[in-house]
Amino acid sequence: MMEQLSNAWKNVLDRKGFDYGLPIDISTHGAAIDRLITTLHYFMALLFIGWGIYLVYCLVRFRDREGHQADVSEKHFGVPKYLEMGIVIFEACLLVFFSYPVWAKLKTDFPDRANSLVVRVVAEQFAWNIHYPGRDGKFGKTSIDLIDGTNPVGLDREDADAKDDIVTINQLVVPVGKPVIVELSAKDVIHGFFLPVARVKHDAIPGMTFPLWFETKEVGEFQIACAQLCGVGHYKMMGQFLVKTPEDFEQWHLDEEKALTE
Amino acid sequence: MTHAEHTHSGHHEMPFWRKYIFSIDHKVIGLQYGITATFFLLFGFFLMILMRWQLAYPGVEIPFIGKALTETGALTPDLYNALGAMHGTIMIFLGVVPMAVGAFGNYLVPLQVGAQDMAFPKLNMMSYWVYFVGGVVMMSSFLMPGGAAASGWTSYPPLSVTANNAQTVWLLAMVFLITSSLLGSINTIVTAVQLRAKGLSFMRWPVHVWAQVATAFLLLLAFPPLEGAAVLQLVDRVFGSSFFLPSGLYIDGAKASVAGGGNPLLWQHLFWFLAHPEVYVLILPAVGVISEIISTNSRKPIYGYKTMVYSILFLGFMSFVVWAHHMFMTGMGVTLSSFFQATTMIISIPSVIILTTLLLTLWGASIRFTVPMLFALAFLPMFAIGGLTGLPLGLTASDIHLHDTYYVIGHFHYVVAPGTLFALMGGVYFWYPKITGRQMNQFLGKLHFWLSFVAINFVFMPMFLMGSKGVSRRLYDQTGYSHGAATQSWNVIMSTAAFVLLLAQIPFLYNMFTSWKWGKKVENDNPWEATTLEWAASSPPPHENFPTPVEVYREPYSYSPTSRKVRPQFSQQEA
Amino acid sequence: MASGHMSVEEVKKHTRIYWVIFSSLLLLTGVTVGISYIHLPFTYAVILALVVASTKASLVALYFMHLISEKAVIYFTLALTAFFFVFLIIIPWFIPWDFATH
Amino acid sequence: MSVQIPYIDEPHPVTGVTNAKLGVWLFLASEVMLFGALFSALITLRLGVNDWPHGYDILNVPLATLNTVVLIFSSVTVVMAWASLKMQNLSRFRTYMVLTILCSFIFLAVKAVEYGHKFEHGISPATSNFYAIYFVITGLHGLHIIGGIIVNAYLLGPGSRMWKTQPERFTGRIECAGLYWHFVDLVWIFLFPILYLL
Repeated sequence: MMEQLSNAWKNVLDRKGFDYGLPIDISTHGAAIDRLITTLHYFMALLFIGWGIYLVYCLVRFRDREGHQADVSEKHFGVPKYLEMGIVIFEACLLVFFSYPVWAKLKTDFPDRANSLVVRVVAEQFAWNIHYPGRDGKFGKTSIDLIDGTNPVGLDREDADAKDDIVTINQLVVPVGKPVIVELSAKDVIHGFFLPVARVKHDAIPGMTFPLWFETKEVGEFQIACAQLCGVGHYKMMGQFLVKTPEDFEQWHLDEEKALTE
Repeated sequence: MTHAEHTHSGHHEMPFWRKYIFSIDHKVIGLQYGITATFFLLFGFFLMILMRWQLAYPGVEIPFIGKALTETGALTPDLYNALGAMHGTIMIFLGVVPMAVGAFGNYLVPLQVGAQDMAFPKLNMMSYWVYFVGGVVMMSSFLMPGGAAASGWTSYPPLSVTANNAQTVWLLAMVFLITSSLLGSINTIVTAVQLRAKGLSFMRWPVHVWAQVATAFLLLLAFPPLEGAAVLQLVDRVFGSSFFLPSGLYIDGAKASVAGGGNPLLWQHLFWFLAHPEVYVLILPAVGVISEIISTNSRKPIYGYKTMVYSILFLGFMSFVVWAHHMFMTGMGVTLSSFFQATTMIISIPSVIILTTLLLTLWGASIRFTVPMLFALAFLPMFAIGGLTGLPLGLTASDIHLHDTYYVIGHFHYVVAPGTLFALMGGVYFWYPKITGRQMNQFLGKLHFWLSFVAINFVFMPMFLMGSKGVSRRLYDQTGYSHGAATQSWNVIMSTAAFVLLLAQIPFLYNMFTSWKWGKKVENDNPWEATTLEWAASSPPPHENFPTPVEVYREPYSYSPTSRKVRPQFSQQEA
Repeated sequence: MASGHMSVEEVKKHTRIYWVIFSSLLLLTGVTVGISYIHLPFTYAVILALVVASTKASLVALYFMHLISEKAVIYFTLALTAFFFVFLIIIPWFIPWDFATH
Repeated sequence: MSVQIPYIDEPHPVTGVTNAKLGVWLFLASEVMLFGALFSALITLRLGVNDWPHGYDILNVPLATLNTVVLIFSSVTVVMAWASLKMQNLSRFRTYMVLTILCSFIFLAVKAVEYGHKFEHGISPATSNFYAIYFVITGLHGLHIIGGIIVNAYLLGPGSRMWKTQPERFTGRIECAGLYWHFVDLVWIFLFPILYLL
């Protein structure tokens, strides 16, 4: 046991396998989020250290001792008032200039659907079903009555639009540099669609479909995580999040289409 | 004044079960709350130790007791989820709230306002026993086939509605606990407002009384919506309605056979309408306790008493209009999120003011490093960390990354564990001489403090690092994720620290029980030279607290400018 | 109300008011039921029903519950409750209906 | 008992109310929030579906109207019971209290007929969310009625012995019971149009 503990210490001190701070960011909007988080933490550290120094100073200077008398006169300090006002203004700035623009952009400034990859993500216990519209860009009809083990989203293959639709399980493949619009829903309980490296997170709530968007700027193999407790398999509800070059993506798409016709 | 003799004879006439079991004496009820809550706090802590073992050594058999829990001796994901849900529920609803409001509120508020008892003593007894029944019902869910409720303390539907029957028990227990809190809060408010001693105007209330009254209002007005929601979820589960179930659910490989048409977000709104004020229910009494300890042990008044009071009231008020910041990730639009971000930023202001006020009290003080003061002083930076880390969670943009990660866990645990719990432990050391007439052992107290202080930071600080990396909360085993595996070493350290923290409570418990009989006797009724009314009563106070009515002559926290003497509220002399 | 010390005459005056309120409540009940038989457009029906119900409730609260002459501490409690009640009752409009799949 | 709690029969000189009165109002404040949550749920459910039925199509409006009248009448009788005590008339108090309790039983009986009618047709909370919220709100309201009957019956029976020893305190109790009863009436005043008439 002690050995495991000392190994653990060695790992965290050597930063084996990770850096402190945020994970890498492969999205175009993530920088703004990271900037906010970093700024906030500098601000918090500054306040905390300031308070800390003050506290320690007080503890030393005003400790109870022989001949020391507390000063009970009604004092009024001006500094804290300015400090508090400063904090108010700073927080207001963070809200207006950092947080609001990001949220407004993500919620209202959607990329053009024609130039984006639109996918449906349907969460279930305990998997992520990814539904691609295929070449025609149109999702085929789906119905809850058609859902079974081989057809997790209930796609009606008889429908003309559905012929070229691709459905993958736990594998979200996107081309780098192209906006992705995700239509997020859930079949059973609430799940949390979380792409840590792309700074994307949203709850998938049954009975609702939420549009999200993001755009990647780096190729790589990453993970989809579940952020919301969804039951016994919550911890293993992970999917692959593959960002490919446009060429590789095209190849993958062709492979999937081929698999459909076979 | 023949009151005194009268009472003493009255005391002895009462049979044991009237005096200690079904007592209507607020002090006995306060102690009953305290003892029961201590049991639940330890039990909730113990559940977490089991979970921390699993997190540090996933799938490894738990030493000694593992085989008694499961076949393999390691936790199953099912059991892990159940322990998680029960840890949260027990700690909040059966541990900290009954301790802060039930024990401290019950014991101290009547004493601090100079009353002989609560306004409604029988109601007081009832609220304890309803709480007790709620606790028993909650614990009985461990005996249900399939284990205890496993949908998190938040019990989000549809997961909770489709969960096993233990969830029904959970909801029933919640109805009991809520009812108990409602009865208690009515009692606290009426007592504090109506039974004030002569001369005790509102602006002469100790900060602790203000904090308890504000808390009582929060419980009174925020809890009923959850009670309503719990009833709705019960009906969903027992009678098959669909308040929280939308149409088109597909669960367990089949279409759900319910009418549908409900909405899972309705539960979240009603739940957080309570659960956000609940955060302040946890913190406000702690602020009250801390104010008493800091003023007494720094030998000077609270800096800006009025500012403090207004901040507490404003905090309580604002806590009702920030709840949806827990729901930024549920499709919230720009307008609504801006509103809730703004209120969240606003609510941080009174918190900062309270902290500043307490810090400024130390300026020019004469600080006595007693055990309660150590806890109070530790509370300040810990509460600061807990409060500050709330900022990134309260802004939507940063919340995108941090929501539902370990960062959140670290944030609220800093507020509640080294925040509220430290304050309450300090409070136990502080008022122990009043309750028993004896002091707790100072050496054991300091040992308890330093071990706990170091260990608790090693438990919670790494959570911020893990959360920043994006490790989701409530994971049975995080090593499947690459970022989870990378930060797994922290789990080993945190779990070890949690175990040390558990060990650190042994001197505390030992101290608490042995000092009752063998602690050093206090020389007078006001051993800390404090200023508030409870120190006018004898130690321990008799059944009617003040055989001769007390009168209040001045504001609380008044000290002599020239000598090291105190000017208690109940003393006419200008020392 | 001025609890505690009221003369018998004062109480008698009160009791007369109670019966007047009772008749008004009966009348308003008739009105609201009557309106419901007209089947007005939904919005108007809601507004009218709520206006009548609020009037009735006010009469009960003001006269039967003596809120017309109550003490400040009660008013304070109720004002606080009313404020939070408003937030509670607008929750339905906080739900993002645009994204709901009917 | 030597513990003395002040202001149980006379109002506090500063706040102007007795302990019990403040307590009851605080309790009613929490009740407002409880029913508020349920009404909020009702609105949410209603906004969430397109085919919410009209109450007057599937519920029995005449019966509910009768109940409304009964409840309003009981509200008057309970306040008259209090006024009778104020006029030192215990026997008239008894008459009004008996009337109040009688009204409560009529209300419950009518409710039982209504429920029975629904159950006969196999209607339950699982049928639809309209019925679900209908059963929950009216059921909870019914429980409040039963609670009121217990309190009022106690005050009419064994509780009234207090009149001899502490008339002021007893009158205060009747006032508090009345406040609660008016609140139960008040809930119905909103519940009736919202569930039955819209």
